[in-house]
Amino acid sequence: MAEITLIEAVTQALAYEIAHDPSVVVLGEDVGVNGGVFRATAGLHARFGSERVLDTPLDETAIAGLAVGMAFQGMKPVAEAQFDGFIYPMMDHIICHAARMRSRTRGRLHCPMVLRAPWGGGIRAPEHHSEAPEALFAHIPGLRVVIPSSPARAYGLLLAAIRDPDPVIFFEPKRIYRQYKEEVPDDGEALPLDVCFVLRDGSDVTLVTWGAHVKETLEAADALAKEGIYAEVIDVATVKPLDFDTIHESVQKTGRCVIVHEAARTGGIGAEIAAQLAEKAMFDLVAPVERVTGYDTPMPLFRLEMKYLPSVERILAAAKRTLAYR
Amino acid sequence: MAEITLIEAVTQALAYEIAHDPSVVVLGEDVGVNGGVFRATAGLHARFGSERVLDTPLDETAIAGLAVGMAFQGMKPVAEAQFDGFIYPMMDHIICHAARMRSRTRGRLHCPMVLRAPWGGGIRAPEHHSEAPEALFAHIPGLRVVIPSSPARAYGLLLAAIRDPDPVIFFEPKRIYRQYKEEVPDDGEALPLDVCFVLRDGSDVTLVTWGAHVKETLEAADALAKEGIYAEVIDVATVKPLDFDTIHESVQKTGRCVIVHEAARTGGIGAEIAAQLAEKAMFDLVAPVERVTGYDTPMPLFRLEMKYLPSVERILAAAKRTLAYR
Amino acid sequence: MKTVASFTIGYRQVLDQDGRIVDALPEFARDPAVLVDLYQRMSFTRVFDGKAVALQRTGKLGTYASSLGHEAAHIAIGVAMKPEDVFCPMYREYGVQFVRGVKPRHVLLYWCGDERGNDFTGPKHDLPWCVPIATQCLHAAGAALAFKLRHEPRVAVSVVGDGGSSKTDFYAAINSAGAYTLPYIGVIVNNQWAISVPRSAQTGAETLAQKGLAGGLRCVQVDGNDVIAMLAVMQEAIAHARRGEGGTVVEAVTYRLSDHTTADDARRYRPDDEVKQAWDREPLKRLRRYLEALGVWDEAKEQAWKEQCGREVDIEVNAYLETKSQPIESIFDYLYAEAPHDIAAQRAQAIALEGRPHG
Amino acid sequence: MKTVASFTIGYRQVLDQDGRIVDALPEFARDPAVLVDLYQRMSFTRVFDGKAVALQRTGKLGTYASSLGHEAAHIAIGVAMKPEDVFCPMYREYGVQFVRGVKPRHVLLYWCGDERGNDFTGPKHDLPWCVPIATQCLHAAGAALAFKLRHEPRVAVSVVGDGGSSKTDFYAAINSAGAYTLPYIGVIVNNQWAISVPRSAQTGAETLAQKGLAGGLRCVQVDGNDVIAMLAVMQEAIAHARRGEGGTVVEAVTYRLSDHTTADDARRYRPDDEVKQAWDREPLKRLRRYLEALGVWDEAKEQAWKEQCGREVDIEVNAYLETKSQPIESIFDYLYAEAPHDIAAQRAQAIALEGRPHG
Ligand SMILES: Cc1ncc(C[n+]2csc(CCOP(=O)(O)OP(=O)(O)O)c2C)c(N)n1
Ligand SMILES: Cc1ncc(C[n+]2csc(CCOP(=O)(O)OP(=O)(O)O)c2C)c(N)n1
Ligand SMILES: [Mg+2]
Ligand SMILES: [Mg+2]
Repeated sequence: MAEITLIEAVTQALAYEIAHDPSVVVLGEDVGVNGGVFRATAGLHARFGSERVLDTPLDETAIAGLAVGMAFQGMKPVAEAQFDGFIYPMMDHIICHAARMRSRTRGRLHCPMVLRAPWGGGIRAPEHHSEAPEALFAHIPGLRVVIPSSPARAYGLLLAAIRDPDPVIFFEPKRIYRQYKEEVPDDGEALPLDVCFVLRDGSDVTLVTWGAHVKETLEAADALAKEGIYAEVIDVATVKPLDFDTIHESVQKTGRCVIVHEAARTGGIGAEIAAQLAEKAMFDLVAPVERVTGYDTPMPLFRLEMKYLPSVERILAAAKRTLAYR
Repeated sequence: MAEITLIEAVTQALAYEIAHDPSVVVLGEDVGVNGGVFRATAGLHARFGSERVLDTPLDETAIAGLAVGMAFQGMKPVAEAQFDGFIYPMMDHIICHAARMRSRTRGRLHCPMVLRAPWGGGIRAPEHHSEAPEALFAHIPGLRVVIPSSPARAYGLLLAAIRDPDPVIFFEPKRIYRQYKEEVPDDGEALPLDVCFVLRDGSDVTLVTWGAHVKETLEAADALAKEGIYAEVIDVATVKPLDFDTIHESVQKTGRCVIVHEAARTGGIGAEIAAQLAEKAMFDLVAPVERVTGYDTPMPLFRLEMKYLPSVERILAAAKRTLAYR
Repeated sequence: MKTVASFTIGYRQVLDQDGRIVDALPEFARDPAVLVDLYQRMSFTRVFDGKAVALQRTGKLGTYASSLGHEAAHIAIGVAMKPEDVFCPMYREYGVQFVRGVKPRHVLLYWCGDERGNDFTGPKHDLPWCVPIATQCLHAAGAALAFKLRHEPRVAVSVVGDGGSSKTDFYAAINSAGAYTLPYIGVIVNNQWAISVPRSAQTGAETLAQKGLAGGLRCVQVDGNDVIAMLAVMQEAIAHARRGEGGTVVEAVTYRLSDHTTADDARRYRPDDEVKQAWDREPLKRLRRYLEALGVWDEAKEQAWKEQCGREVDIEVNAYLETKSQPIESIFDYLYAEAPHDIAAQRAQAIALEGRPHG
Repeated sequence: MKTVASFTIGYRQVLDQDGRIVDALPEFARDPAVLVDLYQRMSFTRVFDGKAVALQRTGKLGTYASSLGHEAAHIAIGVAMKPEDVFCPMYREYGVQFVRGVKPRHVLLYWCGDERGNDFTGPKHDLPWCVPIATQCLHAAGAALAFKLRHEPRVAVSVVGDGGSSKTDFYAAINSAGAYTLPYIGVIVNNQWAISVPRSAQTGAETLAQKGLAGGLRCVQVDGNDVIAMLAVMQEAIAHARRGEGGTVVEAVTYRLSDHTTADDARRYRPDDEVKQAWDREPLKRLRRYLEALGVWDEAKEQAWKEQCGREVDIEVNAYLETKSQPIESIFDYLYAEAPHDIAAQRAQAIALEGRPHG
C-alpha cells in the first residue's frame, strides 16, 4: 500500500465514493479534464466520465444553487469552491437553503451535499486564495464544518461528509496538501464527524487547533517537552458540531488552554471554544485562556502572510504565559 | 420638539444627512415612492427626489456591488437590505471589497458606505424576515457593525455610520421600531461608534445585550431589583469594534456576566464577549459566564418564534445561576 | 458590419380580453370539457384566495401573498406538468400547487408561521415556498441537472416575478440551463409590480422573455391572462425540454390585482386607473365569456361551482384552524437526520422551560 | 405568433489576420502615426509580459497572469478611454493600464504579494486588480451610477473574461446598466478559455455579446485581435455612453496564447493545434504587416523599438526588485481611516514579535 499526501487522500476518498455510490457527483470549476487547480480531482474525469465529474460555468452562486437543487432531488453533489476566498457568493444558498431544507419541510426534503474548498494561507498565492472562513459557517445551524489535518483524517472525514445526509462544509488545508505522506488504506472506512482527535497526550497545558496549524502546534509541543512541559494537543477536526467534551476533559487535567487558529481573532472558532471554557470550565482553569490567531485584518498579500499566521514562537509564548499561573 | 420612534429616528437621521451632505444617496428595494416596507424612508423620495433616493432592481448582489462602486468614487451610499435574511448575497461584496479596499490599495481608495437592514425577530413575519446575522459581519476585519436600541441611539449612531469613512453594517431591531417614543433633537449630533452604553448601574451581576433584547434585559433587571439584586445593564450597540473595556469594568465590579442575544448561540457575538472574559477577566469572575441566546437552529416560523427568542424568564434564571456563586 | 446572430421574441395570445379567439386554437382547447376544467380550477383558486385574505384580515392568518389575477398563469403551469416533474414555486403559485395535489390547509399553515405547511400533500419532490427571491430558479436548474444525469424524462419548472427576473440567481439558472442543455423552464410571471417597483424600473430590456437569450434558451412571451395560450406555451416548452432539447424562458404577462401581500398598501404607489384597466384583462372573465358563448357554462353553473368551492375551502380552513402549534422541540427534531450532541442539551432546556418533561 | 422584439448581433473586423483591410477604415486609422502608436504600445506590453514571466520562472515573482495575445483588446480599451473615466480591470489588462499611466513596477509589486502594487501611478480613481471574478463589473456600474447622479460626463469600463461572463455579477451589472441607463461598458475579453474550461462549456449562447440583450444594452462582437476594429467599437460605445444613451456589452474575440497563469499548465487540457492556429490570428503580426505595407514600419524600427522597450522594462524591474517588503504594521495601518482600539493592541504585539520598538 502506497503512502499518500493529504490531497491524494482527498482524491482517493472522492474516487471511492463515486465508485460506490451512483448518486455522488463532483462539480466545480476546472474539476474535470484539468483535475482541479490543485489536482484534487486528478484522474476522476478520465475514470468516471462527464456525468460524474462536471466542470461548471464560472459562477459560484450557480455551483451552490445547482448543488442544492441536485441534493434535494436525491443526488449527493460534492461541489468545489476553487479557493476559500470565492465561497462568499455561495453563502446565501448554503445558509438559506442547504442548512434549512430539512427543518423547513419537517423532514420531507433534505440536502445531502458537500461543499469542498482549499482553505488557509501559507502558499504564496494571490489575493483571496488564503482565507479561513470557517467561523462564518460554524455559526449557521444545520451545517457541519470539517477541516482535516492529515491524509488519513482527510480520507475518513471526507467519506463521512459525503455519506452524511446533511450539508457539510469541508475545508482542506492547502498549505499541508503535500506536506507529508502516510499510509491510508482505501478501505472506505469513514471517521466520525463529531469528535476531536487528541494527537498528543500531556498534562500541563492543552493546545487546541485544526487544519494546517496542527503542524506548528505539534512543534510547539515538542519544544515545550524539551523543557519538561507536557502539552496535550487536540485537533478539533470537526469545528461544528464542536466536541467540547474532549477539550474540557483535557483542560480538567491541564488547567490551561491555548487555542490556535489562522482566521482573524474576533469571532473566530477560538471565541466559541473560549466561551464554552468560560461557561463550563471556569473552575478547572488555573490560567486565563489564550488565543493565538490571525490578526483582525484581512489576510495580507503573500509577502507578509507568514507574519500574519500564528508561528511556533507565538504559540510557545502563549503557552508559557499560561504556565506562569500555578 | 416631537417625540419619535426608533424608525422615525432612522428616517430623521437619513433626512438630516441627505440634506447636509450632497454625496449621500439612499438606495434599495422599495425605498423610493413607497418609503420602504417599514416606512424607514417615508417622505425622503418626495423631499429629495430620485437622484438621492433610488429604488433598485430586485437584486441584493447588485445593491451591494453598486454601493461599493459608488463609494469608491466618492459617494456615500446608504444601501438597504429589505430584511436581514436577504443580506447573504451581499456578503461577497462586503467581505471581499467594501471591507478591504482601503487596505488593499494602501489608502488610495476607500469605501464609505452604510448597509442598513431591519434586524431580528418577534414581529410574526414570514420566513427569512427575522434573523440576527451580526456575528457573520463582526468576524470580518475592516467593518463596523452597529445595532441601536433606542430612538436617540438610532439617530446618533446612524449619523455616525454615514459619516464614517469606512463601511458600516447598521442593523435596526425591527421588533422595537415602534416600541416607544422619545425626544430626539434633530441636531445632527452623532454618537461614538466604539462604545457600549451602560443603561443601568448595578453591583451584583452584569447583563450584556444589544438590539431589541435591551427591553427584556431591563425587565429582568427590574425583576431582580425587586429581590434586592442589582444588575448592571450594558447595551453593546457597536458590536464591532467591541468596547470590551466597559464590559470588563462592570464585571470587575459584579463578578458575574450574563450575555443575552437573539442569534444562535454557537459563534454568536456572545462567544467573543465570553472569550474575552476568559482571557482578561478570569480572576474577576466569581461565577461562570452565562449566555442566554437563540437556540442553534434556524429562527422558526413565527408560531414558535417567541419560544426561540430569549425571554425575561430565561435571563432571570441565568442571572440567578450566577448569583448562586459567591 | 457582419451579423453573427439574430433573434426574435414572439408573443402568444389565443383568447383576447373580450373572450374572442384571435389565433389558432391549440388541439387541447377544442375540447370544451378541458376548458371548463381549467376555468373551474382558476375559479377555485380565486375562491381560496379571497378566503385566505379574509382570514388574515380577521387575525386568523399571518401575512399572506394573494394570487388574485395570476390564476391563468398558475393553472396552466400546473396542468402542463406531470406529477414526476418538479415544481419550484416562489410564494403565490397556489394554483399550480392545487393542481399538483397540495391542499389549501398547507398553504394556510405556512402563512400562519408553521413549517408543517411545507410538508404538504402532493409530489413529495416539489420544493416548498421560497422567500429569498429567485433562489428557487437555481434549485430547479439543479433538479433538471439531476434528471439529465440520471437520464430521467422529467423537467423542472420554476416561477419568478418580474422583480425576481432581475435577480442574479435567475440569470445563473438561465446560464446553467443553457450551458448543460437542461430540461428547465423558467417562467416569469410578470405582474408589472415588485411590491412598489414597476416593471419599467427593473430593467432596460424590451421584454423579460429575452433574458433567456443570455443563455441561449428558447424565449416566449405570452398573455398570462389567457389560460389557453399559456397552457399551449407551457406544453411546448415542457415537450421541448423532455425531448432533451433544452430550456425555455416564458414571460407570462399578467397583473397583480391585489396588494403585494396583506402587509402592503398598493394605493401608496400604484395608480387606481391602472388597476381598473387591469381588471378588464383579468383571466377568469374572458374564459367565462368564451365558455358561455360555447354554451358550456352559465350563471347557474357559476353559482353552483362557487358554492362547491366555498364548501371545499371551508373544510380546509377548518382543518387548518384545528391544527395546534408544534411543540418547541420540533425546531430541533428536523434540523439534522441525527441530532448532534450540541443541540441535545438545548432541546432539553427548551422543553424544560415549558414545564414539560422532556424525551 | 406575433413578434414583439427582434435583435441582431453584429461582428466588427477591419484588419484581418493577414493584415488586409476588409471593412471601411475608421477615421482615426487613416493616420499611420496613430497606428504606429497602437502597435508600439501593444509591443511594449508584450515585451513587459515576457519579462514578467521570466521573473516568475526564476523565482523573482509570484504567480503571474500573462496578457500574451490580448494586446489589441487591451490597448484599444486604454486608448479609447479618457483619464477621468474609470477603469475596472480583472487581473491581466496591463495594456489598458500602461496607457492610463500605471507603471510596470506596480504590476510586478502586486504579483509579488505586495499591496503597494495597487497604489499605482495613473488615475487615482481606477480600481485595482480584482481577483473575485466579475465583481468589478458591478463596481464599474456603481461608478457609472455615481457619474450619472453627479451629472459628470464620465464612463466606467470593466473587463471580464469569457469565463467571467458566466458570473452572476456580470449579469447584475448588465441589469443595472440597463435599468438606470448607465454610462457603463462591459467588455468581455473572450480568449476562449477560463483556465481549463472552454468557451463552449460556459454557456449555450451563440455569442457572449448577446448577454447584453438581457438588460436591453447595445451589444457588439468584435475581432479582439484587430486593434483598429476594437478601438472603433470602444470609441463608439464610449461616445454612446457619454451622450447619456446607455451602456454596451462588447465581446472581443481573441485567444489566450499563454497558460492561464504561471501556476497553470495548459497542455493538460488544450490541444496544441488550436494554439498553433491561434498564433496565426494574433494581434501584433497583422498590424505590423499592414504598417510595413504602408511603409511606416520595418525590421530596423522593430528592433530599435524592442530594444527601447527592453530598456524601459528593465528600469521598472529594477525599481521593483529594490522595493523592500512592507513592515508588518502596514496590515493594520490602512484598514480603517482611524484604527479602532481593538486592533491597536494587536499592532503593537505584531511589531514586538519582530523585536522592533513599536510606534
Ligand atoms: C432576496 C429577496 N429580496 C427581497 C425580498 C422581499 N420581497 C418579497 S416579494 C418582493 C417583490 C417581488 O416582486 P416580483 O418578483 O415581481 O414578484 P411578485 O410578488 O410581484 O409576484 C420583495 C422585494 C425577498 N423576499 N427576497
Ligand atoms: C469568483 C472566482 N472564482 C474562481 C476564481 C479562480 N479563477 C481565477 S481566473 C479563473 C478563470 C477566468 O477565466 P476568464 O474569465 O475566461 O478570464 P481569463 O483568465 O481567461 O482572462 C478562475 C476560475 C476566481 N478568481 N474568482
Ligand atoms: Mg411582480
Ligand atoms: Mg478566458
